[in-house]
Amino acid sequence: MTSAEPLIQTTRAHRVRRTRRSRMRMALKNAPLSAWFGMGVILCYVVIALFAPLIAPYRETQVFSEAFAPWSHEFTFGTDQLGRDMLTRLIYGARNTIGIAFITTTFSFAAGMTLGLLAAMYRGWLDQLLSRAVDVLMSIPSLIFALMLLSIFGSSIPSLILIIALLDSTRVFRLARAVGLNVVVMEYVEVAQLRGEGPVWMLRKEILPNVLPPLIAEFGLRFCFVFLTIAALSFLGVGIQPPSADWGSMVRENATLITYGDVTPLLPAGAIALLTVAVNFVVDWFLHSTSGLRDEK
Amino acid sequence: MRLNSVAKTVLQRLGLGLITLFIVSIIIFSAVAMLPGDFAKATLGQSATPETVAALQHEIGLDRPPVERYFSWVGKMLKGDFGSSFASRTGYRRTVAEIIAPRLYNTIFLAVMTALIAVPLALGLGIVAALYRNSWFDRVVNTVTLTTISFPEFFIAYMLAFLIISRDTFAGTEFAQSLPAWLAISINWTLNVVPKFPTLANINDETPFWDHVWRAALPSITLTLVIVAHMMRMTRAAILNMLSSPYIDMARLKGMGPMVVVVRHALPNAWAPIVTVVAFNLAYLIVGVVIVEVVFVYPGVGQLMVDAVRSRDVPVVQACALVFAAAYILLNLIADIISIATNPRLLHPR
Amino acid sequence: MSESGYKLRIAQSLIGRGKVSRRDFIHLGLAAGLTVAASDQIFVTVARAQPQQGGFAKLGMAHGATTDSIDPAGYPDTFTQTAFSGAMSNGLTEVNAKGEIQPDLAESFESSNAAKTWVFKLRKGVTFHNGKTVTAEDVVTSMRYHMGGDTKSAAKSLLESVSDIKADGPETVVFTLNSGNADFPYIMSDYHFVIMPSVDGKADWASGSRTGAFVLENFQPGVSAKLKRNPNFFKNGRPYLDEVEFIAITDLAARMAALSTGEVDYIGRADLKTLGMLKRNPKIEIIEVTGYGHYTLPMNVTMAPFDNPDVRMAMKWAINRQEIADKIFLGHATVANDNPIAPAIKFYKNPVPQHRFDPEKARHYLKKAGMEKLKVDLSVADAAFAGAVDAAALIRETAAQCGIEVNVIREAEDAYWDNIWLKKPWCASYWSGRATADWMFTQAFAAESSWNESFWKNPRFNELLVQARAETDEAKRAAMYGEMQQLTHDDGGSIVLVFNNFVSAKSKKLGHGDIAPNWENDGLKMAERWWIAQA
Amino acid sequence: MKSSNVIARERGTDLLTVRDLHVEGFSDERWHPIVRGVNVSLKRGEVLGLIGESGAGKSTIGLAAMGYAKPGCRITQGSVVFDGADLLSMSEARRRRLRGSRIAYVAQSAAAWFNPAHRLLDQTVETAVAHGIASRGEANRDAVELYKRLQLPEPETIGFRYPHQVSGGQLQRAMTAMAMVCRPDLIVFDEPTTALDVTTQVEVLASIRRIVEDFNTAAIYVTHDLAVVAQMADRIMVLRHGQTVEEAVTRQMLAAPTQEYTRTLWAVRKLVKPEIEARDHLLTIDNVTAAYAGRVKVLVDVSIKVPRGRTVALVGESGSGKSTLARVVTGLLPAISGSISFDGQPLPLSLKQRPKDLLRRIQMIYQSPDSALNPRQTVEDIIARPLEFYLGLKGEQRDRRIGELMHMIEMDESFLDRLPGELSGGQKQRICIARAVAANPDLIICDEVTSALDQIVQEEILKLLMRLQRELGVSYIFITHDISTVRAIADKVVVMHQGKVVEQGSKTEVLTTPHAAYTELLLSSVPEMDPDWLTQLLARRKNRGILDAAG
Repeated sequence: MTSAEPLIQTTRAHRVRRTRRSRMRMALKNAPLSAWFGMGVILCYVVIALFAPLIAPYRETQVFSEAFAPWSHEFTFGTDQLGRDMLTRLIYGARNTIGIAFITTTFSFAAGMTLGLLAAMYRGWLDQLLSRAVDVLMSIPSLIFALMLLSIFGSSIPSLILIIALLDSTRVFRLARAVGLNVVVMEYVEVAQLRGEGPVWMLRKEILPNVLPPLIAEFGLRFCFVFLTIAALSFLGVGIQPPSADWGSMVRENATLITYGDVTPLLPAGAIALLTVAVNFVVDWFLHSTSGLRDEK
Repeated sequence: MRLNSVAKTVLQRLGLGLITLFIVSIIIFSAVAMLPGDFAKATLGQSATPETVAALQHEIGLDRPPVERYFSWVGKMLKGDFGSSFASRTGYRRTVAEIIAPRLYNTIFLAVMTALIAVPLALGLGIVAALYRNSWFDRVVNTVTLTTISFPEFFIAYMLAFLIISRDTFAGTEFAQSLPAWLAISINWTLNVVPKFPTLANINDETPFWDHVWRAALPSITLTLVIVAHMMRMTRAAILNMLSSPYIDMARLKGMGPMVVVVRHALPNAWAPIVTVVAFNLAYLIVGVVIVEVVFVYPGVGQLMVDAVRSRDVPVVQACALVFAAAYILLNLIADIISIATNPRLLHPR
Repeated sequence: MSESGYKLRIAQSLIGRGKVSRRDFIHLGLAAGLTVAASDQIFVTVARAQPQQGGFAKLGMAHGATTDSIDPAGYPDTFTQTAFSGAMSNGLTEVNAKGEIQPDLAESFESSNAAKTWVFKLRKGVTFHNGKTVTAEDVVTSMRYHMGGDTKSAAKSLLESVSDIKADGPETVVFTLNSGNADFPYIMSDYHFVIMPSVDGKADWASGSRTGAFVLENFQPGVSAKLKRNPNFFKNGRPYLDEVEFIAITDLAARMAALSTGEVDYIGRADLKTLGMLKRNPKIEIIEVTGYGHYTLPMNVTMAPFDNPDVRMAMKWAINRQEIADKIFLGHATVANDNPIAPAIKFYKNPVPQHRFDPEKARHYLKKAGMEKLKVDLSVADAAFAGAVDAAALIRETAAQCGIEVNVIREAEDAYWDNIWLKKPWCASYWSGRATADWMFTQAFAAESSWNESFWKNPRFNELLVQARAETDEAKRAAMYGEMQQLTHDDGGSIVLVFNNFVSAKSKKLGHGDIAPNWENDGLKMAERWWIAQA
Repeated sequence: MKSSNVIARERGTDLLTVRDLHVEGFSDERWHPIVRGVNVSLKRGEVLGLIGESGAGKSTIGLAAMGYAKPGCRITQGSVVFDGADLLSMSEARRRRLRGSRIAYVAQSAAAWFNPAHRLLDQTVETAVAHGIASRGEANRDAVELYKRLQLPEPETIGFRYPHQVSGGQLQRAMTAMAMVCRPDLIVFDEPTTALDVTTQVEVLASIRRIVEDFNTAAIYVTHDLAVVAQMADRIMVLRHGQTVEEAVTRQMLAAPTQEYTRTLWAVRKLVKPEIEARDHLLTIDNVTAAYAGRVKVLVDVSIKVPRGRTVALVGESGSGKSTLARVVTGLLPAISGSISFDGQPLPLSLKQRPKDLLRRIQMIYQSPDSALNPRQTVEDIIARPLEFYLGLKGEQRDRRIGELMHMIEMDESFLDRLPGELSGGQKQRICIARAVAANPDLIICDEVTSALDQIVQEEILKLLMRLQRELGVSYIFITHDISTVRAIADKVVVMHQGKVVEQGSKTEVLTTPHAAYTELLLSSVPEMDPDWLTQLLARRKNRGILDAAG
């Protein structure tokens, strides 16, 4: 008792109100250079996506007389095959691509995470059923399956989003279940169980916050891979409705130019690559700082 | 006793695998049935007339109800008969087995060839990156591999093709002429160091072995670039994870050098996650290479399946899907068995 | 002309037959007062221009699928057409480089009874690859293969007007038609109508034994087909090549790269986007031929708003054809004028006025139809033709300036012809073209045709169509076809955007004569007609 | 080499001299000092005991003596001179040659420090073979010899087993053999017996002491347990916050510590609670048998009565079934047979069948507060939840009650917005107690609640629990393996062994006049502060032949 008292006094003297915000600020202060770079890039992308109409020099579908115009003062990155300003398309592409990728990833995580955590929590037949269903889905070649589903339901943006989300959610399920299994054996979950908490509380308050770090990291990666899936699908002939610009399709449309050393297709491809690298930098740092993975010491 | 429990697991997994295959076949069959059009309409295309479509449908049995067709297919499957392609005609039978067999060989050939390059490369890079983590080597390898996976595969393939074309054409480009002479010459020299790999990998069953290897070089390099990043990052993470284990400190305290620590002490315990990710990537090499096959005109199963889906050639689609699913299941099973075999806790229970 | 000059000319003519070596020729040139370089130059130029015997060519085709077969009921695309119809087989007639019809397996043909009866005389002593002699019986069974209720042939409709075929002796075949058709020999040149041996009264296609310049050696569906020279080919001196391999390269970039790196000697359907860059390669040559093929946007005239001719006219003025030709086809197309008959075809007459992008006229016709604004759906997919989606995007922009809002719907490529074409009110379509005006009109514009894609039923047009078919007076026929072309232009439901050019590319080491415009790949006959220049 | 050592020892020079050692550790993106200017000197054949609470830097000093800093740590200053050469300034390759061959290490938890992928023998001889000291065959024979000396069972074949196939005590001895295989001059023992049960600990201590004496090896013995260090060390150094508090010869240190801090460490052992008789029983466990799904029974026919407002101590070694009994009482593992009654009413065996109010009345506190507190919830969230969930408290009422609870566990309200990761071990355990108390329970099951804590903190927690019992009249089932804890808090003692109750009765009864042989073994194995305790115990046991029976 006596020895506890001075301890309290010292902590009171140093007391700082530790809110979520102040914790975040602390973490940010200590972020390494790569993470800052990553966050800067992501921020730029988000700003560009949100304010595309204000930033872009022309309208998204505006056609000029000269197709494949060279880089010039008027058209910073030249024009595309129809004479649309490349820079404008890239800027609007950010909006469409990031929007679609974000919605898709959100859907796949909402579904995969909920089911994965439920499976981890309840085990038994529910786990068996879901795990086997995921096995089945994963054993079907996903690209070809997506192609078939898109042919059945038509390649509109909503069905594109839902189908990619469905196929992606299988991996999320596996990850969520695996991480969830590590968390459900923790004693604080047992405490909640002993207290008599219901499933919603268990999932939302006890398990979810503790499985988030690796899942958020995965979110970053999956988010980037959606672009690649869209590019691959447009390679096979199904993709986003024109005249909307999206990077995946833009890479595909101009890809043949690269065999002659024309840099045009590098622009959208580079935009994707830069974002992927940026997201990964942030993810690495995030994982490191929440030590969900003991990647670096 | 121990072997029995491992064998039991394997048998159980095989059983589950068969059920999975069965469900996959139902899903694929239904999906093809739901696709607009059928084989007859797809082959006749723009020139289809109702009568010719009906005649073709009748010949290949498409006029029967789908459920009946599915069960007759299952019945034949159980007898080991994959059936014939819809492209067969009277007097000209093309069995699914004879269509798939050479392509499956090609697919496996490419997968094995790529794996032989990619797996040692990924493990080596992963180990070295883990050993010298946060060094410039680690950072460069990480960023480069990340960049390669963030480009679409076909894009990487085209860039490789560009390199090959540039061997001959670089000197003549305006770009080359705008460079200082020494630079242009050295770039040209560098380009010519690259072997002139064929950009067409159109092998057939008469292609000799080494020619096959030669022709499959570019597809293999493309796929290597695509999968190395994933495997390398996983190897690095798994080893780093192990490096924080007490027994690694122990090995160091026993005076072991860094290479011995990683190879003898960390790696044997990291096999399970590494093997899992390798199996995942091998499965990808068999199942997911459609695009590379198309770009390099490599006759593999992926392209066959896409073709078959386009022409609604149900027996071929079914067989391809089953081959893929079986490959996926088997590879995962093998990965699990290796995980058990490399883990004394599972192999030698108390 | 000096004696040495005369010898030189003789020698030049011998180069082509491979009878004069380069060295000998240079000696002759020196004797005639030429320098070594100059005579070598002549040798090379001449050698290229003259057919040479021997050699092996690899031909990259833009198509090819694993479902391909040598069955002539199919032949869905250029791979099967060029390899199995063009190289391996012959029909009764063929179209030459000038677009004229000429006998092929037939020696001659003539019509009687107002073009209702056609008599084809076969060449004598032609054998199939298996050694069997070609008889009239083989021709009859080969044709019947595409006829009747249970045929699966895609060419069935072409023979719908044939009421009877019979053999008249071993070398004569008589076709009887329901109605007169002066262009019937053109129909016989269709790539489906290859002559196969008759076995037990049935056409035997599966053996692959045909009459063509090449014999099938190895065929891997969707990959490649290898053929070797038919030593018993009936055309003297042909083919020039010893061996050809057709390689399916469906990916554009892969095709271009394969030609650039010398993996193949020829590619069909070159990538227009990178054509300029390909041209820079000194070893490569571009081949461009204006064909009969054309891209259309059929409007269903039985549905609103296209049932109003003024709306149709407004649409025709609201499209910038030149821009489409320039941007979608990068100039490798000829602007059309809502007339499906290509300039190269006999009886072609350009209707007036030329439809071009004119917002004033479009608004005028729209107003005439009683509308201020118009909103229409346009269903497209690149399955209709490569670039259809992009073309629709351009149309959307130009039509907007005329008060017409075009809502572009990208449809699934799979089953496009089944679900969209002939189903949606306005969509995109492609015709590979027909060799005669009658053929084209009969299939795509005749009231009763099941492929009348705009459901256009103009009484005057249909009346003229029947009359012109049986009319043997050239001048009268020309007048009738002229009027019909004007009718489709003014009243028809099909917007014909452009005629496509066949753009292919080849290595300079391949030699060839004039290129036929009727189909791609030199009228599908490139294997038979082309050679490897020695130089 | 051996002969030169002998000469050196006769001259009485120092084998190891550590001067002004500073070590820093990296955490929260910053370097923090762990060791601040410590000096150590060690003669050949001498054993130095390092003692202190967790965070005192004793393990770090042990490793630094080998010239080693764990990943994430760095030695910033000082010198470590071993046999005349400074380990810190020599090349990595030279340092590596010394490690394993002349300086060896024995770790706390052998299960984690042995590589699970290799057989024991391979790991034992690895150093000898790698450093070229012996051939593989010689090393193998020597290892078997060492196994024998360390009294491992089946010494010929035990080397072919994998670490997971061997018990903790055996592993700890195998690790000693591994350290000995090169006959090093110095071994660093880092809490080698802390993770073991008391009965096993005695045997391992005896083995270690014997072999160190036999080979005349110098040793640094790191531990937090005074009684243990008293048996092993010639000299003791007390550490706190990375600095030396005092250093003296063992007997002198035990008899007359000069520093206040040392005295508080010594005093901990003296807390004893007077025993109070029970009036009536809150919980009655009758003939309960339990098993985990499909496996062998872990509890057989257990009957225990828990008096109201009193503390029952459940004593036994790991695997004795005491934690399983806790799970049975909470309903997490429903008993297969038998019955439990609570406050006169039959208690449903399964958790799912118990109403909320019944759940409220039985609470549990775990051994490791790290895993018992959700790392993503603030202290306020954690304590408030039972208030909201069971009692439906809201707003001001809830806040007031939280304040009371915080006061009760002697913590300031400023801790309310902290996350568990920002608290010390003792503070976390207090939060766990507050969470349990918040439900106003009648019974709290305490599962080894103090064993993860330092001794001073342990005492505070025990005092807190006793005060709460006085104030709230709550009953405790106190699961522990530590006899001194039993002395400190129990009214009644239940001794368990292999799933059965061996003996139960009042504390005095069980502790002073044990009836069962097992209880006696257990009690006699608890180390005492007397430096001669181990020697005397071994002599006594040898006479009675107990050691052989238990080994």
